[in-house]
Amino acid sequence: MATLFKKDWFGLLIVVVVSGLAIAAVKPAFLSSFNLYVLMVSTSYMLIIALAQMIIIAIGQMNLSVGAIGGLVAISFSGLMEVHQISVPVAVLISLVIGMTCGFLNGYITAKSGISAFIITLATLYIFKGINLGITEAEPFYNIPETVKNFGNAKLGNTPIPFLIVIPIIITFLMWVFMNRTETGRHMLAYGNSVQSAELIGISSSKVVITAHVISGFLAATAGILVVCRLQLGTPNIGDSWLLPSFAAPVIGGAILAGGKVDVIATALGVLIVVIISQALVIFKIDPFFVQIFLGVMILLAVLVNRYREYKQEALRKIFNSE
Amino acid sequence: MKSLFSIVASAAVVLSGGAFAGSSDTKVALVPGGPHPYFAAWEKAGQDAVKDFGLGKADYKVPAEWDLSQQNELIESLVGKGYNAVLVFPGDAVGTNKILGELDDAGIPTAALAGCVEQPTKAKMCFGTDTGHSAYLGTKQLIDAMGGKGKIAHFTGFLVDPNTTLRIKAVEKAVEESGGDVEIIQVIADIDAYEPADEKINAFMAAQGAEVDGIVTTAWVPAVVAAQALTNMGDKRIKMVGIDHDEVVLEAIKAGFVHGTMLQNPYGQGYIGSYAMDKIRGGCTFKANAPWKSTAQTDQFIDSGTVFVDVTDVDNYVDAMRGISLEILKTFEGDFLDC
Amino acid sequence: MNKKIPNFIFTNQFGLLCLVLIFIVIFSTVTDGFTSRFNIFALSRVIAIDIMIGLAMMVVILTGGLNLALGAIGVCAAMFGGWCMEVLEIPIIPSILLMLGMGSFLGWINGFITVKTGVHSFIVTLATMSIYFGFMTMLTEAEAFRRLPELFTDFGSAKLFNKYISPLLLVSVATCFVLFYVFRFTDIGRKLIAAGANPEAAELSGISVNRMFIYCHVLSGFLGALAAILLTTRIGAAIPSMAGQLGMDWLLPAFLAPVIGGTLLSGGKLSVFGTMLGAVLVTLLTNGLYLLDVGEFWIRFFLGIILLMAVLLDRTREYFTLRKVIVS
Amino acid sequence: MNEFCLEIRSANKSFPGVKALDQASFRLRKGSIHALLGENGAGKSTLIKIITGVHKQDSGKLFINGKEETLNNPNDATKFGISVVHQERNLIRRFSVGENLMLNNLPKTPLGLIDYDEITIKSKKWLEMMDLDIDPKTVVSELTVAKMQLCEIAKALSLKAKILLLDEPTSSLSPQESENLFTLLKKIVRDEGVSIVFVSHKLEEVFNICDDVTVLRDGENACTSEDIKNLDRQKLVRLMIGRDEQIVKSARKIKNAKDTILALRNVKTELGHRNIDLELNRSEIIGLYGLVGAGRTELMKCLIGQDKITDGDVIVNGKKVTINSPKTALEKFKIGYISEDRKKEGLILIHNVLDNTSITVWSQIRKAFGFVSDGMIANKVDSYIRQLEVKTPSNYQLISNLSGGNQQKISVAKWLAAGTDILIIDEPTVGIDIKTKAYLHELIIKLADNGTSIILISSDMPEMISLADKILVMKDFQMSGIVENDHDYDAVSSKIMEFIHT
Repeated sequence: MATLFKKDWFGLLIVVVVSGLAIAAVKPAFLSSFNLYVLMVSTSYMLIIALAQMIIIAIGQMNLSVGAIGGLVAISFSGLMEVHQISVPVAVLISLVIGMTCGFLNGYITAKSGISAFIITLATLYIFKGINLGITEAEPFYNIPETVKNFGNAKLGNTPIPFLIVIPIIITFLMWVFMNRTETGRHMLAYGNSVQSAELIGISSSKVVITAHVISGFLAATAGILVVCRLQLGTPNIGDSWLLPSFAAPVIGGAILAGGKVDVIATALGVLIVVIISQALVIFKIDPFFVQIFLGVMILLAVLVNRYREYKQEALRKIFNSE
Repeated sequence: MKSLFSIVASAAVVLSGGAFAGSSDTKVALVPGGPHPYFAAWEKAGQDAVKDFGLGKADYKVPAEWDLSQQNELIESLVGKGYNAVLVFPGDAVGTNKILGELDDAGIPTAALAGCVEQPTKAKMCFGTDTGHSAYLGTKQLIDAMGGKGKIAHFTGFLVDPNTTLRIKAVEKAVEESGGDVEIIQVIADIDAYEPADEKINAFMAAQGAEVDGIVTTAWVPAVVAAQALTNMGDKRIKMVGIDHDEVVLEAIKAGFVHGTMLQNPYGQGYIGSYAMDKIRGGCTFKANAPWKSTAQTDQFIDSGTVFVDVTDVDNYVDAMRGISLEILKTFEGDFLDC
Repeated sequence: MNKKIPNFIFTNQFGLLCLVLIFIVIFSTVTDGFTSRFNIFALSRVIAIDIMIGLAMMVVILTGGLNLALGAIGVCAAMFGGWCMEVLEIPIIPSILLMLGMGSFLGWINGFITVKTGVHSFIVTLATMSIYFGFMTMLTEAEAFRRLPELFTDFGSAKLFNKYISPLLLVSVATCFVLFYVFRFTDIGRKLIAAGANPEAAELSGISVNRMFIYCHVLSGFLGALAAILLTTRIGAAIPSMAGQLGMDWLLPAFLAPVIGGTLLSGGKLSVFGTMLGAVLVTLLTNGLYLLDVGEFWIRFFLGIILLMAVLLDRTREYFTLRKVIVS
Repeated sequence: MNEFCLEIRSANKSFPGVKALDQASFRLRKGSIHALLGENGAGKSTLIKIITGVHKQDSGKLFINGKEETLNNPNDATKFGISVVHQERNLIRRFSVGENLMLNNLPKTPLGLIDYDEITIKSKKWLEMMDLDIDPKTVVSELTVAKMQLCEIAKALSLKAKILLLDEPTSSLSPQESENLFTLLKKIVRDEGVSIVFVSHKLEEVFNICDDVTVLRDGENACTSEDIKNLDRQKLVRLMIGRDEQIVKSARKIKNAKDTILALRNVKTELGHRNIDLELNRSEIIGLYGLVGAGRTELMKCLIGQDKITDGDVIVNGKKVTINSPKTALEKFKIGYISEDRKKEGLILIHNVLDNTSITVWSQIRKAFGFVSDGMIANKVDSYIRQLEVKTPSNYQLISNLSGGNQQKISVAKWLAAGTDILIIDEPTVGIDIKTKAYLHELIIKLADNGTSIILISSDMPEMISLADKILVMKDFQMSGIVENDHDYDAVSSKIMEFIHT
């Protein structure tokens, strides 16, 4: 039990359950099957977006271009199908490759130049978004094949579970395995913990950085495709609003921006909290002017709580050490 | 490399453009607020105006972002380049006035297109949609469709856009006029991006879907997302009135999930706007007794036509809009101008 | 002995200056209208505001941090000033002081939270960006203040030097000189730089690093408010959307100018005039690209490429030359 | 028999401003324990980094088992069975002990995933071998410094190293732990055929376990792979410092023996110090001796207000005071602290000589509106830069381009410029060449003679004994004893060791 309390995700799980129950107590419709469906749909792509940022946070960097990659992939995906009549699986494949290429560029330039990823991805954010607008001239692609649309709307049998969330759940699981059970994943966290130590151990920094960015690009691309499935159109604006939630969820999940500490499950719960909160704001008809403030306060609270926990642990360690 | 290519290409465009130049030296710039599909029709409208009225140029120039400063920067560079008439969708109903004033000082006539700037202004006219009125009419249509009673929700765009406040108020006004049988149960704003719009509108549907009888949307993105949501849900009970001509909305009307949409007339705006600019540059002035309309923002308003389209006329809305445009054009000079 | 070596040629600023001059020559020969009075005047005004925004971000980058809330602070200050002038009818000068005070105060909040919690300023300002902007829209209901005193708004359209230059540019350039003086020739400026370069060493050398970091955030808020004042006189009204949604539209110029100008993202090295030249270069290029008709939709793409090229070139230059001047 | 498993021939390596290795050679016999000795800055670390593939030599050859090889990165070295325990902690603090031990060679399940059970089992084996009673699942950040050190050694062993480099492995171990380690080392040399390169300052240890000795001095070989039987302590020291071990018999006399300038009474700190008493007289040099992790630096940081003193009295010039920041310490009480970590805490590497030297005096010399010009600064600090004979092309040279010795001079100069009454000097000669070291020693004595009171932290016993007037020994964040220093090396050092090992 004591070890459970130590886990980042345990407290968050309690927050999710308690807030869910509290909302349901006041508004029973919250647990209606349709609402659960909506909740899961929103969670689906948000989850991937958060993971795309999380893996970069894991190595102690930031990726501002997550949304731009998602947007570029979204319009490529829909454009390939509409303009070039490419079949869905091939379009998915090409789109994922585009996303990974974008990620590779981010990673390669960052690793080879040694310039902060913040600046590199700020630049590529404008480059990717520029290509997006240059191609589309701000016009959405509408002719999404029925199969894609159906995929975006389908549910698993008679359950309220959207088909759309299946892939994110699988990816989340794979990401958990990756970060916790594979050598590359552990090396990334080691690198995030201490670049110097990692290099002395013999971990190749450019390999770690590039891999992380490629995965981030892949995830951003997946999110872009999912959003197209969901919205049933490929609009150039996709991705514009991802930046804030992409950081909010991992940070609420206890990630440390300096790197080396991320938790896939806690990040997923962070996504759930963000989604539940934005739903609650709609359900309780909170003054729309208030929504912004609320989100900001949430982020601040989350980091303060994490900070406090760490401070406590550090204090414990000091006492333990001196005795 | 790419830039070089673009430069060469654009040089070619400039040259060929020069060859087609008509009798007039009017060079109109049509500047939207930012990249948005709504304005796409302006490009064709400008080209048609050059052909039909013999303008020097009428080019569609889009700011890279929805940002007042970017728009100002673009307009300034266009003037630097020799454009001598500017039609602009105001980046801000108030904030755009300053640059319009400065253009006027430089002898460049301007007009607000599609949306208005607030008076006092140096813009020669506002030719476009009365955003408040359109929202009002849309709500009226919705209330009619709901049989005069029920609960409605209003989805709209960025709160920082003053038009949003106008729209919220207009919807409230229409509801008040219904005499208490209609009630606004929720306003959701700030959803001009697709993902949050999808999240919030669907959350709303889940929580209030059973209670709500009608939805009015007064911004592009919410209209698209709400139409999509209703289509996905297969819900024909809830009546919805959208805005603009996004294909998703039009399809939903055809399929019966959306009652109708408030169409604006972007083509007509660009076409007639360019024409008017040429006339003004040619020495015409607006008549003292021109049949201006008045809106909350300005009393030099000319309606470019707001049309409510439902399932009966959704297929030929383009013709309908063209008809309106020609109608306005026919009487424009006689009604408004002293030449 | 100990004479300063004149190695200006190897500095980032010299490279920038050359680039600026080269582009001026290119644009004035290739495009029509670049050198027109109207265009130069318009450029001077845009440059003025971009310089100010760049400086505001620069002083926080000095600490190795970021200020994402810069735009939100600017808008809050502008709206507050609009309210003072229009509703409370406070005269112009006190109103301007109040706006600057408001900006400084919001900057102080950022600095205070950052220092006291030890949380990275990226996250802190990400949150306060939302909070400031939210409060602003809530309190103003997104209504603009447009009946500002004429004297105030006329300043933004005034033309000097044979109608070529906006007085706004003079304000910005003057601010550059003041900041240059502060960072180069005062103890506090030197302490700010030292604290940013190596907080531990600075702290152990008797500098109160926390206080210095808070000063930087306050200064950032102050300069952000100053940028907002310039922008307000130029727009002629205080409007909630003047820096875009959440004030994020300021972020690109805010980062471009200092980064291109040679300010170190990890902190401890800045260049006031580099930032100025960075802002000039970016504005010049945007303007030139518009004039060249590369297609407005591609502008962002080119800005991104330019930023990338600038940082990569700077990295290369750094590789080949030793840096010797900290403030320049 | 005399087969060399590792050989380096005439290696050269330069860093900006420093020639770290000059024709250095080194031969390691298979199955031997080889001491690599030299003073700080003599090039040992550089040589180790070349052997482990972190750096590449500028010229010279490297042979492994008689074959010439090139090591491009640490992975290459690992492949040849070379593994190292660095002075710096290289454990991933948020990972478990077991995972850290296995990080280079994580056991995997048939699916290619990491097998944590296997990690626990395997790492347990190594921990037991080291007599370490640690659950492999413990997170490293929860360990004590000494245990972290042992884990690092366990980790190196776990890599099945054939050549093991230990860089000061006992610096933070208790004698018992050290003994255990030596037993273990001898065992693995005997049983596993491992060869060990052993770096240490403690000559007793060298004579205890090593077979061969290589000594570096200023990057050159003072001796190459000598059999230890041919050497005695005195010879060794002569090789290391180029002259006989000289204990400076300081003729200093403390003028005002009872003039207490600083006193700590029963002080307790938030970092865990307890019952700390200390008395410093004017013009006195007191030394703080102790093992790494004894809490010396930490105590001084509490004193200058970096961390909090939670209980007890701090008395400066007879008055009870509270010092809540280094700023107060400097400006109000004229206490300065020269950090042991020059690069991290002492200097601002990206700034120039002038700015670094003057950082402490800006507030003093500013004029109206805070005006401080380069000229004013140069006026104030130039004399110190010259007095300390700092070798720099100009005052505008970046600190990062100076040699270690000159950097250290700058970090001393800035406190001289500040005019402090009490100067805390933390490990002043780590990584400093011998000449500068001697110079700094003279300087410290001169400072004290001129009225500055000095607290000297040093792990260098000869340095401590030659400089300090009295030596306070610390252990586990407590004072364990005071030794009046009569500069008799053997007597004093054995007294000190007694206090440490009780």
